Amino acid sequence: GCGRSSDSADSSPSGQGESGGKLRIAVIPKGTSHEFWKSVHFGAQKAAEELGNVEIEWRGPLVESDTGSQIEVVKNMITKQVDGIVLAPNQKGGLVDAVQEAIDESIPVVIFDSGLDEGPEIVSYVATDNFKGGQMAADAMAEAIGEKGNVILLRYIAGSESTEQREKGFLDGLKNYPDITVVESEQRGGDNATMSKEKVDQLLQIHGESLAGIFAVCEPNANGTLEALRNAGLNGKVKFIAFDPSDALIAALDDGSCSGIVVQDPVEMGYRSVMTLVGSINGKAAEPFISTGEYLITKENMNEEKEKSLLHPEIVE
Amino acid sequence: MSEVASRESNSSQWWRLLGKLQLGPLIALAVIVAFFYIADGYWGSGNFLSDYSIRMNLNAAALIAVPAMGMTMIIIAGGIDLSAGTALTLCGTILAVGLKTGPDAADGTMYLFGLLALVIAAGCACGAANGLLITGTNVVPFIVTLGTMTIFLGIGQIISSESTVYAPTEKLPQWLRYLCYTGSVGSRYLMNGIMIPTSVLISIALALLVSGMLNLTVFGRNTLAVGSNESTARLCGINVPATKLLVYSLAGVFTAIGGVLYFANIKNGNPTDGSGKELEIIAAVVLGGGSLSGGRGSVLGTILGALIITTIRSGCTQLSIPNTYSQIVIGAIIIIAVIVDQLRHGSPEWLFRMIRR
Amino acid sequence: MSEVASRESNSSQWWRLLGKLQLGPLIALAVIVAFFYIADGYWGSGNFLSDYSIRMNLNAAALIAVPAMGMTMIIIAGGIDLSAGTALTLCGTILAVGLKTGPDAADGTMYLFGLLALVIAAGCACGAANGLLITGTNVVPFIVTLGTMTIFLGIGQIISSESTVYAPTEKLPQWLRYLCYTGSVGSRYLMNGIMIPTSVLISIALALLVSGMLNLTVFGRNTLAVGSNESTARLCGINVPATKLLVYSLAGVFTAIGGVLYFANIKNGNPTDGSGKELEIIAAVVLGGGSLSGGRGSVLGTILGALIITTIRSGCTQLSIPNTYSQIVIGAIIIIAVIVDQLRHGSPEWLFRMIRR
Amino acid sequence: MSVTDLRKRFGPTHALRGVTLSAYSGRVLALIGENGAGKSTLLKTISGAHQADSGQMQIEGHLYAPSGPHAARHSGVAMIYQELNLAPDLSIEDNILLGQKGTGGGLLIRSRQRDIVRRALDQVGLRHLSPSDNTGQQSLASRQLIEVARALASDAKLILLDEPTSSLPKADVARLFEIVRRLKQQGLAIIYISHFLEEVREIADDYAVLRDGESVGSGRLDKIDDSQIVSLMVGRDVDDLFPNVPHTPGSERVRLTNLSGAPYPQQVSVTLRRGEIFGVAGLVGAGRTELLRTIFGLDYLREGKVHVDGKSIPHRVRARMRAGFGLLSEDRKGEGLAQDLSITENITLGNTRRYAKAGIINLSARRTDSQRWAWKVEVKSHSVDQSVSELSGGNQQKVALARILQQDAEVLLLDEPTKGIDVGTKAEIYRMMGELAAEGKTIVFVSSYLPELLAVCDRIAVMARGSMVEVRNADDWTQEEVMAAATETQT
Ligand SMILES: Nc1ncnc2c1ncn2[C@@H]1O[C@H](COP(=O)(O)OP(=O)(O)OP(=O)(O)O)[C@@H](O)[C@H]1O
Ligand SMILES: Nc1ncnc2c1ncn2[C@@H]1O[C@H](COP(=O)(O)OP(=O)(O)OP(=O)(O)O)[C@@H](O)[C@H]1O
Ligand SMILES: O[C@H]1[C@H](O)[C@H](O)OC[C@H]1O
Ligand SMILES: [Mg+2]
Ligand SMILES: [Mg+2]
Repeated sequence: GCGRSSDSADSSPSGQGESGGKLRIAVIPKGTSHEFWKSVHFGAQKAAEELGNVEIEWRGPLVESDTGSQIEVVKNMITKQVDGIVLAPNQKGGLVDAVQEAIDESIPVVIFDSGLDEGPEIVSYVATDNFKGGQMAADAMAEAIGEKGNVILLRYIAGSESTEQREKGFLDGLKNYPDITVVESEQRGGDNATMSKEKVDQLLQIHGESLAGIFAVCEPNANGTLEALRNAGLNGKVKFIAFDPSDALIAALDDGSCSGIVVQDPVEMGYRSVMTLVGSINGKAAEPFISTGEYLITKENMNEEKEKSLLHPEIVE
Repeated sequence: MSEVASRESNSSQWWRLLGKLQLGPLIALAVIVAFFYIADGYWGSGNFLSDYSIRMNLNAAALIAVPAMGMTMIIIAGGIDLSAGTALTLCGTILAVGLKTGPDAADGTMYLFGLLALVIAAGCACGAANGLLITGTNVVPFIVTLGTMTIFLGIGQIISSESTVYAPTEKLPQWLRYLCYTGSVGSRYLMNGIMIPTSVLISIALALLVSGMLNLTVFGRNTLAVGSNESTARLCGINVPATKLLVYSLAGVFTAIGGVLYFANIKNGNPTDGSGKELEIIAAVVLGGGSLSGGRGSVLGTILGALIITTIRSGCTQLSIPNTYSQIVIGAIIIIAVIVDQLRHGSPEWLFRMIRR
Repeated sequence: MSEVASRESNSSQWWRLLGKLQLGPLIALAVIVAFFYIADGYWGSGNFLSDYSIRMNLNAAALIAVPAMGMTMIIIAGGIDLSAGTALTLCGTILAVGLKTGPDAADGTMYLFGLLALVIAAGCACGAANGLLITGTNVVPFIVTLGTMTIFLGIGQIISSESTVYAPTEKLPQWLRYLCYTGSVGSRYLMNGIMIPTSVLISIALALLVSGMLNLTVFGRNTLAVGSNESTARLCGINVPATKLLVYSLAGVFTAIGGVLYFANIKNGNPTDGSGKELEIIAAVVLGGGSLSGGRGSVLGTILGALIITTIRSGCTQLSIPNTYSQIVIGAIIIIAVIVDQLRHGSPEWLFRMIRR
Repeated sequence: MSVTDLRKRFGPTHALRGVTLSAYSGRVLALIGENGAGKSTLLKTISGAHQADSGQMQIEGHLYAPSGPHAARHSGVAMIYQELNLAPDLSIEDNILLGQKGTGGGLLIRSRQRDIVRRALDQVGLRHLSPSDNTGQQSLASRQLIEVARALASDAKLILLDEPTSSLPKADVARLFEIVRRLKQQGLAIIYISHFLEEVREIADDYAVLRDGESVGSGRLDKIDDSQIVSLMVGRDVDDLFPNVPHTPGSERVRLTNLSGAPYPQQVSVTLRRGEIFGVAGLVGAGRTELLRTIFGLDYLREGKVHVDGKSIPHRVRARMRAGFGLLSEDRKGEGLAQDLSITENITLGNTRRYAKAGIINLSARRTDSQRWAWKVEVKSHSVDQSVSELSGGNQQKVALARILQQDAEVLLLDEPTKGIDVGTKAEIYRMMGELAAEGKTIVFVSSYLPELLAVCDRIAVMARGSMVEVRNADDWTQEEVMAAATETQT
């Protein structure tokens, strides 16, 4: 279809994309209120520009726990008869039917960032290995605290697949270090920094003196944890491992308040997803799983080329 | 009195008729649909009123409308229920857990019926708990249900072990699996070939039921009286606590049915999904002309209110209005729609005074 | 009729005094603290009432109490403000963006003052927008602020470009940096060595201000009258719209100050953080004896309400009660605290009748 | 103060269609008219609560067009409304000073204002109340007096009183008149609405009569007699103000034994017969309202029993209703009526079941029936679908009365049923009560207006401090004796 583009705004709307027109690809993130997704957006945009005849339709629910809205977005994209969908499902089971519905309407789907349950014949799955990321965090923690001591795992909200993988991976990774005790792994930081800070404030209250390390599994939790550590004057003393970067965390890495950040490559994720999808539309076969990698960044390597770009991934606008 | 009656001007009759037909919300909805249709024609994909789009929209509206019918009753009775959202997902979660741990669908028809009964009973119990606390302690509904809101959330999390409960496809009977189906395979609909989502059919049936109950039964009139002036109701011999208790319990049943739809829509139960839903449900009622001070509200209006919400949402998506701006658009339209609705009550007065001048 | 007065038993005088001192919420708080203290001594780390813990708790309460003071005024005036949460994070986000893009703290005192003025003005504008819509259109506050809630969220997201805005430390002046500091370095507090978090000092100052305003000024009395009986207020010549507008605008100022605290607490601004905060703020007011039907509420009570909420939360964590159960505990305690508070108004009647027998 | 050709419409209802009248300093103008004639609307327009559609008002020769109550107060106009207007959560003091400027630039310095408040309370005879007490807990009569105190404290030049005596006992009425006379001497102009002609004669100098929103006559009161006023109001002659339908009390129906509440009533024992109108007199706060509410099962019962035809009836509203009781509340705004619901709804609320088969209501049968009752009590409205809040005070009262009739109550407990009802309609209500009694129904008639009790009742009981001090046949009482009995135990 010709759909929406700057030079054909007045052309009458028509159906499915044919040769000559631009391909419209919907990219649907888990949520739109974190930096991570803006890098994904950038990657997708970059792919579109390279390909030339592709237009990205960026849309997602506001918060990452809102499965109902995400389903509505998918269905709206089916209505718009886009030429393909790139989706990071909020729940691995919840989006199965919506994806199936898209495929039934002959719209191909690529899944990224978080897994989808078996069933629908998706083109490919493009993601970080989050379990492995969790294990890397465990190793980094062990190194930071000298392989012994008490640590806390601060969980994200319930029900998010990717972060659950990290939590599992972290606990699994610590099994290799018999002298490390997990003194608390049942508390959740919620999806905002204020709540995380309050939680960690209280946890430090209980375990403060005897604590060696703490791991926060994603950006908002890490931001709150960092503030709580600073507030208690324990930054640097209690070793802190984070997942996903933010300006605050990068500064913390620099001043020693944070010992390591496990990062993903969101730009690559967006880029590869769109590339794979368009390739498959044009008849190219795709790998069932494409890993975009996971990296540990510490004070030592933070200024190296690759690491620097991962810490400051490009974002749209 | 006949002289007096004849003095009744036509304009007032006209306004009253508007009131009965819920023309306020209806006009608001029509304007919104027209707006998006035209805008979509120019800037969008032109599919805003396609069959598929309409089905999708109706289904989304049904997900709000069903629990909102219970809320309509509560609001008419002068109450409010902030726990509706988490009670809804609690019910959905119970269903999910039940299905997951149960036998395959083919072997378990009895089990399934038992499970559904349990879900409905759970919703009813949530409502009854609210009702009992409100009538028994005299604490305002806002606070009671603010409290039960987090309690239901907590119970849901315990049941789900704090995560998303997914029931595999083979455990779901066909009808449940396709309860919210809006795709284009005709045979998946309840009435083979007639492509109206089952969720929508259910809403229509329930709406007729509730509407009849509110307008034509003694219980319905008592509900209205309780919401309009509780002391008057007491004076007229209406058993106020019993009426309220019944209203909340019945509303709980609708919440439970809403929970079943919620589950069928996403095939998951996650208790946290419900936080925030209550405001959406209440908004549907109020957009449909319900008054939070009680004594006013209608099921038809509520359905229109739900449609207004989902239409704006899907319209914004289909027009590719960025997320941020659609938040603003949604907020603004909610306020405007209620303003439109108020116009027929002659409010705000200063405006009418100005016009009359 | 003087006999009638003398018939008034002493017990009623006694209750009235309790009412003035907000003893309802005070007792509730005392019971909760005592409970957790004892429980913590047995099963916890025994730090529940340590200096550090108290500071931390007071700071958390201040974060709720400051915006809740504005909400107290609104609720006393018979209104409600669902947009308080997102307006608060909007203000916090504006501050974060302003600091991030501004000069270093050392060079920019003027800039900083301008920025703070802008943040306060923004909060005030949010409140005024609510006030204008409510008085100008006659739409109920619940709906107006439900609408502006998402509008403010949208504006915040535009300003923050839909993500978390972090302001680097060197851009923050000392006082802002340590506004919510609760650690043990004495020199970081406002009054060197006196280790009361600045946020708490600010709350106390504001509380005195609002309390005075409500009790000792004509405006305060008018606010109470508007909430207690709007038509009476109008007929007595009180400018009801102006009063409401002022109430909402002032409340907006408190929301803005709350936003500054929110930012200072986590050094980040994210507009979505605010969704849900409004219920917490409202709960503080109601726990403190505010009545959602207007005419009743007190700043002291609200502060106690905020303390109740944060005490329960931190108590549950320190006792290592899992998240799910603490949700249930919090919900239950909210309801129970309000029931306790109602007892002194002689409600529920059936209970008192039973006792009297 | 003068008003010329004032017009006001509410949708289809023309409340005022050309009213012209004048009020003078140092004189009291009585505003008289049937229910719904537009009296309250007129005063509300003058007080700024309503805006006129057309017409002119002048004060002291200057054009006067208040934009709201605020502006009216500024021009020295104060009004006491027909329905109570107090903020229940505020103290008495704050209510009295509501709308006034503070002392000291927006600040309230209470000690400086205490004097004004004390003086105002003294004047209305509420010396014993503490200004810091809560207003919501005061009795209806006290609240009415607090409103008067508010008007007194406002330093107005023109005071508008809309039926201020309808819930005041005799002693307080006398005190109120005392105040009015004093204000008159101070040169204030007063407009006074009342349905009691003898009150009007006692206090007013001039009169103005409204009918259907038009001025139909005005002048000096000493130049016109009562029957002329009545015929001006009603548009025809009314020969008998207290019509008496012959009825004879028969067998015993209701027996109250030791009925006691908390704190009122106290140990009330009495029997009521079929076909009897049983009057209850007493001062304000004597516990008459509480007696009726206890009989009806609404108020707390400490001890005692209610028997109907020898059967003890449980203390629950529904049980009492089933046994034939019906209560008309004295507080029609707060309790008696659901203001936002329609006339139909309000009339049928107590007995919707009547129109229902298997729980389903026949709506048209209900509407027709309610129409019949509305006609019967002569509710003035343009349709029974109109909401009650749009009716004039008197017409609202009629709707409340219609409900008791619709319920087919056998024992009618009427608390101040003629409150706010005009002379013509009052006569209708007395006639109706007589007819009901003749049908064998029992009526308990609580009223603070002794002439109607003495004229209409078979027996009259006097209550004081919650007890029934004496019951006699109506013929054996005189006004003075009733007053004496009511105050006896008080001293
Ligand atoms: N707010 C309103 N909306 C619609 N109609 C109204 C309203 N207020 C008054 N009316 C109508 O205006 C007419 C005059 O009413 P008003 O209250 O002035 O009568 P009134 O003379 O004071 O009667 P009463 O003696 O019963 O108090 C009535 O027919 C009434 O129904
Ligand atoms: N809501 C209330 N709160 C406190 N006291 C009340 C309340 N209502 C009535 N009372 C008191 O109860 C007593 C009995 O009042 P009640 O209204 O029964 O008297 P009444 O004889 O009917 O007087 P009225 O002529 O005012 O109707 C009075 O002393 C009154 O002050
Ligand atoms: O899936 C996760 C995502 O990869 C990023 O870390 O943000 C939080 C989660 O939603
Ligand atoms: Mg009147
Ligand atoms: Mg009485």
